[in-house]
Amino acid sequence: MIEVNIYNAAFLLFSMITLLSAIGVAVINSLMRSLFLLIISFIGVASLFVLLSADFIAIAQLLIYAGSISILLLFAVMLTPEVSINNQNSKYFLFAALTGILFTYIMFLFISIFDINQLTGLSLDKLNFSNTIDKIGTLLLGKYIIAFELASILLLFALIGAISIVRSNESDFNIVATKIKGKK
Amino acid sequence: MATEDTYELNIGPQHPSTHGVFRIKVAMNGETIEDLDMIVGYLHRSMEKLSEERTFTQNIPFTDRADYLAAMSNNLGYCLAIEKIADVIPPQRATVLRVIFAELQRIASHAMANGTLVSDAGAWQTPLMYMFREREKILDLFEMTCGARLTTNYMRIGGVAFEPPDEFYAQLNSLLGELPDRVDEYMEMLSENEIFIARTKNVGIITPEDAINASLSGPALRGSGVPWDLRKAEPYCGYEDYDFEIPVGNIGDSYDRFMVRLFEVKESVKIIKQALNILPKGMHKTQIPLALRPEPDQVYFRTEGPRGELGYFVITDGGPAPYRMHIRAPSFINLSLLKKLATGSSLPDAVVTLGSIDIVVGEIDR
Amino acid sequence: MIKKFFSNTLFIKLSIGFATLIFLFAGYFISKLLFDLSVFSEFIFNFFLERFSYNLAYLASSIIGALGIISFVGLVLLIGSWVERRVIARFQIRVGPNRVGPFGLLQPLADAIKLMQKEVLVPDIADKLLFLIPPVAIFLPAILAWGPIPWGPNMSYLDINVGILYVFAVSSLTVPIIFFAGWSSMNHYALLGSMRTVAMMVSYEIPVSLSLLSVALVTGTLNFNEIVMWQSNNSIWLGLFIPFALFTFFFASTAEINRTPNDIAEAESEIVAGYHIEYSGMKAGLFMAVELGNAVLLGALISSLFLNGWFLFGIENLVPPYIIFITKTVFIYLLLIWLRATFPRFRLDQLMNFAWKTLIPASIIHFFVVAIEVSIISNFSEIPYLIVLFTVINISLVVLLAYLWGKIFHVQQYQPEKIQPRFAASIGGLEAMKEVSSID
Amino acid sequence: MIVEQYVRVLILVILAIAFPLLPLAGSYLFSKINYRPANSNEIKSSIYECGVEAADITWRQFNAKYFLYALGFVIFDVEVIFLFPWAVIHTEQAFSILIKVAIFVIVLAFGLFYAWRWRALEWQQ
Repeated sequence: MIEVNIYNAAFLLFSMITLLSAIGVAVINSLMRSLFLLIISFIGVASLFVLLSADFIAIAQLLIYAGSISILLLFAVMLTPEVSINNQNSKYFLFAALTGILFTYIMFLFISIFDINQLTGLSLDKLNFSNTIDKIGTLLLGKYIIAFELASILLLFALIGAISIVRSNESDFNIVATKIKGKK
Repeated sequence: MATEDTYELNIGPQHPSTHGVFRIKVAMNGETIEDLDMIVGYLHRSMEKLSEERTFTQNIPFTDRADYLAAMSNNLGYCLAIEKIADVIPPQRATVLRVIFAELQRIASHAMANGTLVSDAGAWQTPLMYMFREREKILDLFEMTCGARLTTNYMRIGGVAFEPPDEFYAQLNSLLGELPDRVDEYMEMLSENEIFIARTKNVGIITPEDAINASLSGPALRGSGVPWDLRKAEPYCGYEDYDFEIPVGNIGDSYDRFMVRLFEVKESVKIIKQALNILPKGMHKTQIPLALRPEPDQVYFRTEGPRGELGYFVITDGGPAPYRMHIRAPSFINLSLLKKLATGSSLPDAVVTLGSIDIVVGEIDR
Repeated sequence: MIKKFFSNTLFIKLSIGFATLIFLFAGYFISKLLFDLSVFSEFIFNFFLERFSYNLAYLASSIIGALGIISFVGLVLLIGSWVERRVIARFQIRVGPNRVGPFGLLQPLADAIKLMQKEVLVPDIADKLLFLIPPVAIFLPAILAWGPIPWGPNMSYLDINVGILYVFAVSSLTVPIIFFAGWSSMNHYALLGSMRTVAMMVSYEIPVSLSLLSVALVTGTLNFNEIVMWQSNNSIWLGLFIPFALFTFFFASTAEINRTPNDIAEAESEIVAGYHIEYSGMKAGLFMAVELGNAVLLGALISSLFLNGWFLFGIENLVPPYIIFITKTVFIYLLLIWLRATFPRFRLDQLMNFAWKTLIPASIIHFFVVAIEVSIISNFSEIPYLIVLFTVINISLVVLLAYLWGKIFHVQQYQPEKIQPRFAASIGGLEAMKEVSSID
Repeated sequence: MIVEQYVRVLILVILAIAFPLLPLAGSYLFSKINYRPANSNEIKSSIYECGVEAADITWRQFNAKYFLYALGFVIFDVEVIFLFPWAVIHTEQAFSILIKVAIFVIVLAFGLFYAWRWRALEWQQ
């Protein structure tokens, strides 16, 4: 049974914000609006991290997802000529919905193993994390140094890949003209 | 005009950097201007046609309003044209006074042009305000002489309208004393300012051949390195007696045009100082008949206005009004090169180029 | 006689002097009384703790603190716009607003009322929902970033260990908000403005983060309080120890907050007003207000990160520390106004090139240098004055590099001895030109 | 207690949203007391394009160039997030840790160099 306390209430609030805006991202026609909701959903995830006392991860979530990935998506949306304002539902909608439901079911299976009170950070908070960033730093440069170095190579490949794609397809990206009337 | 890749954008008529109601329709690709169309006529007042209905004297106020930033120079050009066609010879004192006022007007106009150019480059109006400080003093001098600051209506056919008051000379001398220092101040503030150089250097380059082919004149032509100034080439008002030099630019970019204007201010100060020394006593105006009726003839008289060759083409049919009057407006002709300059450049560069050409819409549309 | 005495200017001067003295005394006593503003929240906290639970007491004291921050920001917005207009007017040989209230002090209030009166126009083709959110949402980063800033010994609202990153993350939310403001207007100029903003802010966030990384490297913490205490303990200002980080942070932040010389997002001579061109009335006012608030926020950040916060050579024991902190903040703000009154603006491509080709590589090299220095300092801590030595080295290096950079690039690109116009020897168009010049 | 501090952030969020809503509410009240005109018409509610009718529909497409810049930004942002934990613990560590970080950064600096080399950093308007 869910304990009635302020942590659980906050957890419910933030998870509702996250989930509702995430659903909005999927169903809303205007790509820009769904992008806006996506940012809100990222912020909701960040606040869920905060509830887990993982403030560094929360900040990283905010910075990388809400601050940078969303910019990347903004430009990606701006590259699509016509759909940005009136995005028709895809014919794969049913398939996507089924996948989503399946994934949700799997998630529930996992979650049911845990006690929900443990997920809300109450138990973690009792451990009294005072400083997460030191531990992360020590681990990242000690035990997980390989992952740390591999991350840089991954990022390098992403950059090089993007450069080569843009360079080879530079003309293809530019040709799509935009001739849609406004809503007027 | 707009193709597949581009979109159409109106810059003007109500835009902060078109210097008046002037419209540029551009086809942009991102921030690059691919093509542009200049649309003028928003300030058209049918000046040339109206002047066929007024007497020669009554037409002088029209010329104030053509180039409203350089009313004195326009007055001068018109009066000289009419004097040539009607064989009126102004007294020597009037000629020297005309030189003084025309050069003052040149300083005021250049201050305005350079100030707005820096504003176009993005300065938060401070250089403009500094340059307005000098312009204000000059306009004060105009006001105490003829009562008006902007539309002076000061020159007359056969002289000038009023004798400057006594305190005029004292104020003028103090202004002349401080102007070279001010110009040096601007040079310190702007022409060695890294950001200003980055914004204007190599922007809007006019080659000398282009400048001549497009019939440019004034600082826009001299900025390209072509030494051509009507005050030297076809002297009028006794300019051949004055000792001054013609600054020319190096490569014809916006920076050169800016610098040419600054240097011209210094040269104008030199001219005014010499004019004050040789200012003779005597009448400031000759008597001319109330209704001047020149013989049927035609004349084209050109003077060096602040923006370039300011020409008045007048045809008379023996009546009291011109049969046809045409103003060769330097802004209009200088503007014609904008399309070539701005095409392919970015929007900020086009704005700086337009600012450096220094147009006045009143003169373009007339 | 009495009437004459009262109309005497000496009397007026005397009374002004007397009033000033009284004001100073009163100010001294009030400052003694209000030396530490955290007594308020402590009082509220204890008051609630006695009567109710801890949680409620904590909540109440937090709300008091938050209200303090909000009211400070509100005050800054009101006074700041007056200060900015007056100071810029002084730079421009004008008077500035002086009609409403004494010295025009009530001008911002009058402006606010005027803006409220104005009709709110929403373009027909705008995306109305996204159009309405940005003016409100843009306040979130501007106000949230004030949270962890330390005002005094006990006066910091948020005492979190990721302080710097928190400010950085929160302020990065500005970018999408500005983009939505521009995009939803469905205006070419607005879209150009928001494109420029996003491209520029995105590029300049990297130098900002790299300079903050240097700060974290030196101090070994991300907590604002500890950073200020580190500077005080080592009796060195970070701005002196790592001047390049200070410069990078300052310059890149001017790009982040759209201040001259990097205010290309709303370059009025090019794209009229940029991303907020379609906003009218109070909504436009909110955008302007947030810009001003960001400028003051930058001052607060610089003064706590690089200028030792509320410490000032022991004066913090005499004057309330928050007064010292605010003074430093205002100093930086005045510096920003000075910049705004002086410089033209860069072009977008110049700014982008500067960010990616100069600032980012230089910042990467810089933080390596700082890391080596910090390693040396921490490994040879028995050597005294090592930190002073490195301060001198860093400052001289930055000065040397700036000199060399200016010397090399300036001469190569602009050639100052050749840029001045020549004087023509003869008049006669192209032919004469070919005679007198090297161009042909 | 970490969460406790972020309750304060939440309070600040609420106040930060309320703060700009106050003048907007004032603006709304002015419309309610019939003090100001509220008769919008087609010309008023058209977009501003220097006083003439908009020449073209709003451009809704960016150059792919922008995407590259955004990607570079994301990559360096992630890099910085990785580096901050290191920066915090750096003073307590020996020189050896510097080499580990140096490898990380040099790999990414190579990315920057590569982008420079292939003129991906040339900003074309």
